[in-house]
Amino acid sequence: MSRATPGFRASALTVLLVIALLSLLPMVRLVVAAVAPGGEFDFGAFAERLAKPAALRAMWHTLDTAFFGAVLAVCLGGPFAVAVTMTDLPGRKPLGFLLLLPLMIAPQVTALSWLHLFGPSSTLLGMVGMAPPPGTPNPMLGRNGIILLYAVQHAPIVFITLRAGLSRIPRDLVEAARASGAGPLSVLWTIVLPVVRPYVVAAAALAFVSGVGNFGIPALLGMPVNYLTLPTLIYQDLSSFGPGVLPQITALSVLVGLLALAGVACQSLALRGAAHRFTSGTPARFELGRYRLLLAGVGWLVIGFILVLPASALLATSLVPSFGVPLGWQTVTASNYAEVLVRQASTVRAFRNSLLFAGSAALILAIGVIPVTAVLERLGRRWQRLLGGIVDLPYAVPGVVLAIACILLFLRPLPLIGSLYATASIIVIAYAMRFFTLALKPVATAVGQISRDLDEAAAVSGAGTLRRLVTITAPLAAPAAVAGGLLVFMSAFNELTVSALLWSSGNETLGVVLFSLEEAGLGTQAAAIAVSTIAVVVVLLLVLDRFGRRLPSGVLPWR
Amino acid sequence: MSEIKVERLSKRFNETAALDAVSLDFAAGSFTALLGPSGCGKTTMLRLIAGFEAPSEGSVFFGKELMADPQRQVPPEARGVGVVFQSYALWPHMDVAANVAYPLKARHVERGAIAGRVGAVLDIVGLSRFEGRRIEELSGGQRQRVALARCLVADARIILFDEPLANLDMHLRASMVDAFRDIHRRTGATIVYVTHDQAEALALADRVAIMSQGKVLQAAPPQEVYRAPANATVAGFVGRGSIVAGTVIDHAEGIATVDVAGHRFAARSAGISSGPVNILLRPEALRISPEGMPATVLDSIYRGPVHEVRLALPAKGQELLIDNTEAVAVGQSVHVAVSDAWIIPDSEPS
Amino acid sequence: MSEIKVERLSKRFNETAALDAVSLDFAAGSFTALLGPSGCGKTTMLRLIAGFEAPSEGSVFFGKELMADPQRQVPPEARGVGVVFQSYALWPHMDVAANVAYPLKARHVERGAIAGRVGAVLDIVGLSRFEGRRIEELSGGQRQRVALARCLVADARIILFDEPLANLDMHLRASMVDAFRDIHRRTGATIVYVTHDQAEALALADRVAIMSQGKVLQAAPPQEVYRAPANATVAGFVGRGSIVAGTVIDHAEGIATVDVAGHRFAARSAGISSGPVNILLRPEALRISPEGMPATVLDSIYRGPVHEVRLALPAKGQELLIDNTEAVAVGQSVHVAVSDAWIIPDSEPS
Amino acid sequence: ADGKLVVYTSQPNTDAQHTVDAFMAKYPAVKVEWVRDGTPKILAKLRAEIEAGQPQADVLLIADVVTMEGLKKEGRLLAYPEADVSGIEAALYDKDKTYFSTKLITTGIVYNTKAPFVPASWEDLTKPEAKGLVAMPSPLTSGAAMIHTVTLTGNLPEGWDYYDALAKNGAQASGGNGDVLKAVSGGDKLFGMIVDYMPIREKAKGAPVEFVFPREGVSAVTEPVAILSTAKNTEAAKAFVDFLLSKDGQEAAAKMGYIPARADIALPAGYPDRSSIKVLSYDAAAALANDAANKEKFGAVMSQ
Ligand SMILES: Nc1ncnc2c1ncn2[C@@H]1O[C@H](COP(=O)(O)OP(=O)(O)OP(=O)(O)O)[C@@H](O)[C@H]1O
Ligand SMILES: Nc1ncnc2c1ncn2[C@@H]1O[C@H](COP(=O)(O)OP(=O)(O)OP(=O)(O)O)[C@@H](O)[C@H]1O
Ligand SMILES: [Fe+3]
Ligand SMILES: [Mg+2]
Ligand SMILES: [Mg+2]
Repeated sequence: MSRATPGFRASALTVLLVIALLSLLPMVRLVVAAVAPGGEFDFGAFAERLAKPAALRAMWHTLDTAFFGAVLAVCLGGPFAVAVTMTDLPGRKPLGFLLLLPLMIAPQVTALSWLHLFGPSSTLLGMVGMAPPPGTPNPMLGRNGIILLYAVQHAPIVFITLRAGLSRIPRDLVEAARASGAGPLSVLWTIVLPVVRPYVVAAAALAFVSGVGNFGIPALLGMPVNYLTLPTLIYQDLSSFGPGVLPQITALSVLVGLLALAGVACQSLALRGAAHRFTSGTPARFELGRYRLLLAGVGWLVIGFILVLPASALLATSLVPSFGVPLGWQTVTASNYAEVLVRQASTVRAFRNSLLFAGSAALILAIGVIPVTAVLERLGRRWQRLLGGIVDLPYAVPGVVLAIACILLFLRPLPLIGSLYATASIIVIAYAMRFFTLALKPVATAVGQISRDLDEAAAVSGAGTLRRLVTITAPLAAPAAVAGGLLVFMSAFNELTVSALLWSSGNETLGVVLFSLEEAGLGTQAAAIAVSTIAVVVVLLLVLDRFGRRLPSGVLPWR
Repeated sequence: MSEIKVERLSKRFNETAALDAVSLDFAAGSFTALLGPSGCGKTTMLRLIAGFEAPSEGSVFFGKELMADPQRQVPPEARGVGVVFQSYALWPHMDVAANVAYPLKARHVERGAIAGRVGAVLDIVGLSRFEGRRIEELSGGQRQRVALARCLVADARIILFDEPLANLDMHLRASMVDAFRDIHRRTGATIVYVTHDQAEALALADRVAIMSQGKVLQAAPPQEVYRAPANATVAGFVGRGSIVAGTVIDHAEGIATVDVAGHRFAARSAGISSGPVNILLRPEALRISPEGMPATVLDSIYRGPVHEVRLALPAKGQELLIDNTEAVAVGQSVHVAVSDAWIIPDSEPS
Repeated sequence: MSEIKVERLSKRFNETAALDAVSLDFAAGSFTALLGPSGCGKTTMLRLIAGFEAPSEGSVFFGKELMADPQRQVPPEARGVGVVFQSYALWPHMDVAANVAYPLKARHVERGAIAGRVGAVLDIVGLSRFEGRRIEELSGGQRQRVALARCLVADARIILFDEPLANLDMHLRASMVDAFRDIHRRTGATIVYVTHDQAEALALADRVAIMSQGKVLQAAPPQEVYRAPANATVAGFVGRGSIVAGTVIDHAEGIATVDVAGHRFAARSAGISSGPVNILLRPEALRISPEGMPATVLDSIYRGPVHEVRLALPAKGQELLIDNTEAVAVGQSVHVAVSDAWIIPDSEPS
Repeated sequence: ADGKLVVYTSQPNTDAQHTVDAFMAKYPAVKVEWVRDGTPKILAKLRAEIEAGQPQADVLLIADVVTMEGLKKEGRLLAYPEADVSGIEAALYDKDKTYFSTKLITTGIVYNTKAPFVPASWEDLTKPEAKGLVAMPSPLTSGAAMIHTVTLTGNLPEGWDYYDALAKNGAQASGGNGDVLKAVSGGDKLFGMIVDYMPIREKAKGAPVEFVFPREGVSAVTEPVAILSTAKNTEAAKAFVDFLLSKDGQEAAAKMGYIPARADIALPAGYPDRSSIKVLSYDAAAALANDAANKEKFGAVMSQ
């Protein structure tokens, strides 16, 4: 079918509309609130708000931490991606699986457990007698800790993205280099990495954008020492409850959006002319030989450091009656679990709600994204890049701000559907807006790789556009859609910042409950919830893993 | 009546003219091979007929019905053509039977009838026992036959093939050629068959259209294209052979006497030619013999049944190709007798 | 001295034995073609020689040096072989010159020397002016020549080709065959060339090894493989021809007299044969003539220079293939004279 | 009273639920929908609703008076002159009867039982023995902390110099009260400024902490309740206010571990006698007017 048929034009318009509704609309509403609070344009005030030294400093901090965090995330996730995809490392599948877990733990929980880990109260350091004396400043506080945790938190994103690229490198490219006399390391450096450059850049950009929008980590590691990033500055401005607060924080959000867009722009710049399409054959594989065990040891050590230690710190906390009580046979108790899982109706409800909201958002996106990408695929490169950037925006701005945009948009009753405010739908919609990009990216890549003649063969078989979408494109893109949905689910399940403003009684989410316990000084109960969510997610993934055996390879990022 | 008719059809991609004002009729029930080097526009022609692309200029008719002009195109799903792709384009998420049944389902054939029809078609292509197989479990030739079955199942009046055998090995290819010929006989469909393999084109088609740079150079039955190519490009593309410069000594309608390197022989000609001409000499019409054109052996390559011998004529740059049952020593001087020759029309002598 | 020597080499993938106790020597400076149907283990053999796979059993020697046995393998980068892949395996992020220079850089050749060497090699493959081109901007044939240049630049003593021409069209293929022959002459390297195209194998190699199901069936010079195949599989795979059942009437060392359908003729034989045998008849040794075997025309296909005619002998299921300059009417009765025949050793009569 | 009542509150989840349950037990016809979050976020939500033109809440029950004062200035609060304020000190409700305190949450000193000494006065936190060992909530995060700062700087003789001394002594101002509790009970810090009920409750569970009412006195936030001028169900809203100020409502607060606003209700376990708690006063209107300046000052002093 030609590009310009009326049918295609209609579907292209529909897709542009969907993207505009999900991604552009909230951003535009924010910009309006920022430049024209109360309906009157005031650019002077807008500029003034941005020119404040605090804002500029926060912007610098955001750039700094997000950039180095992304670099470090690539350094951390990259080697794992190579090891799991391209080598015969023993135990590479469980390693890949475990590396994904940090993504599933809410950032504030991660930050908290790391603070415990290195603080004077560290149970683990205490056991080996290395806990610093009370009063020692926690080494995790400040810039370096934030960067480190960005790396840990976003390494899974890098891992997933990069793996997709690495698994597509045909083995001939590697073997040709080895026959040319290059050893494995040299091949990695001169052939493999340059060839997957688009994926490296995409991974770094995603990690960067995630860092720009992160709230939980700088909130716990930066705010105590007055190291503010834009999201934490925005949060802090919220506490100045005066009438000027909305324009102020929306103005700052516009700044965040600009940073994210800059990241996307850098990405397309770095990718110019770098899109190699190769017919993927058998994937390349390196033999590690006598380094196998050594490297496996290093891998487990890293996993132990970034996952097991913090998680066990969390577990230890969840097992004592009150924070600060040492863990021992006398003190160990399941009362926190009993309290949050049995006694408090709201936490049980929150588990159900989060499963429901994250699940619906994941399902809606996983299904909806297929027709969207099918149309996007036919628009030019330039459109694809532009829309790709726009879709990133709601993911990059702090969740609180997106939530405010949703309130501004959906409070007034809309024609046909009425007001969505204070319903479960507004949370699901906000999730869909925020995590749209996570679902879109993998599916767009996959649909781009579906050979066009499969669709044409269906067309000459007499199938119309809709039938082709349902019977050909959708099943072929399904694996990627499952992967995208999984990412969405995992990200939304523990989500806090968006739902914080959007929940209503009966519709509380896990993140909200966890944070409110944390705020009320009930850290041990919060830890119990955190541990339970990790357990739920792990169980869920293991179930998927079971099914994954029957799915085509590459659907589950660790397989 | 002509089943397909393209009129002054052009297709431009950015600056390149993939198809350049081509007019061609395809008679009902005919089997036309589009033959030409890579990039000459064969696939483009097919895609315009199928409706995957819109013409830049010109029009496509099926019978009397306008299918496409630059303004309006009937979408592919409404044209009722069958297409077999080079890549097979089988749907990996369906098994063999589901792939073949798809066109029937898309056209809302009633459920009960489908299974029978699918079985019958799979029978024709010799895959009766493969209904439940996954596509990955098939060999290349089996895949191509599934693609063929899928195209046949809907009884299309027009079937388009785009290099259907390019990915198969020689032996599979031979058996598929037989299958295609058989299908044409059975269905009587109008077939357009794209290939760059001349042997395939000559063996299958009742008409061969030689394309080059977006134009059709000659459209004629296989024997005519082989024996009387319209110009040097066609001669070079179809079959082996050498083109040498000669002079017409005596000319008549249809047959002329020519002189090459001092040796005279008869040559077929399209009309009356005179003066210097280009002469096509096919290897099978040449023979090393006691008399004939003097030549020197350049090399001799074993090609299975025969040795292909390259010879240099006295005039600089003029070479001959002949097949000889025995190897010949390089550098040896020989004479070559000519039993058939063709004066290439329409070209400056080289 | 033999440059490469594989001894009882086996390679198993899970249950399939891709290579099954193959022993073969490759003399220094020889050009061996590995020929066989898809999946017979050609690529596996090559990959074991290059060092991309470890043997399950057996060993690979270069000269006297052990390269691989199941326990220890010299890594590919230390073997000093050149490999040309079917997919070209050019690195898309480097331009032509960088691709070709890579093996020199990897071997730490000093900077100054590299440019000159790259230029020289690109000259050999006829790509002198393409140094700065991106790989995507090259045609298939040009890509393959870059791959060839990359393999030549390091002056490897051993060059391995894995179906280097499979993705090219017929005309490009012919010109690359010339390029390969030329390279072999210039470098004197030991070449192992995998293909499933017998024409290529016969035209290029000084020895052809026919493989099937992980075993080597025959390894001999091209003419011998064509004229005296070791068994029916080889006969079927190399060249056209028909195998018919006959009876030896009179036997002698080397030549026997056989009877087929009441007609008697001489047939070459590997030793002394008697009783019922299978006889290979090549089309070029058959001719329709006033006397000979009686046969009926089954069909007749135009193949460019000649018509390929399929004939049925009186005995059920026995067919002949001959080339005839003119078309023959289907159903007509003819007689076929035999000028050459080969008694296939080592096989039960069918 | 009947119908739907929307309450925005910053009380912790469980407390909010208890309060609402107690109210609904008494007024079964009213269906209360409540939303809970930290004061900044609940206000941001309200702000966004106002910007969109449709504030949803009928009743606001939040931590501090200063915020209420601000909303009152903007005319967002409804006066309820008929409210029953018997038994409540006049200082604890707005003279225009727009907002009413419901309980006292005081900020005092918490210390870890491993601490080298037992603090008894605010001055003790500036001692060299406490160097680097003090945590406090940041007014940039917590409304209660802002009031605490305003109260201390207004009542201590040193004024802002007290905070200067704290800063010099390495005190860390971060997060909210929950964070301080964690820092002190975990032993990262050994002393802290914190709201009363947290350490008292956690101590009962075995945490190694103690709460002290310093001798100079404590600051207090009073968890005021107010009806929004845009309330849709003023009837129910008034009933809710009345309930919170009633004896039943006040006893419920005490049961949750808070100091009730009415003097005639006994303090919960773990607290000293009401008479021994000295609550320092502050000027809410001035605090509101100087809010930005105070925050800036605090930032400047504490980050040195
Ligand atoms: N979608 C396209 N965009 C731009 N140029 C195209 C496109 N499709 C074809 N072309 C160009 O049009 C010309 C004709 O292409 P076409 O595919 O018809 O050739 P072909 O004869 O089928 O060649 P081949 O034998 O290699 O398949 C080529 O120069 C090609 O590069
Ligand atoms: N990595 C592998 N894993 C499993 N089986 C393999 C692998 N590589 C090859 N095989 C199997 O080994 C057998 C021989 O394969 P090989 O690639 O050597 O065949 P080939 O002769 O090169 O065939 P082709 O002409 O199709 O390239 C085949 O049955 C193939 O399926
Ligand atoms: Fe179209
Ligand atoms: Mg084509
Ligand atoms: Mg192979």
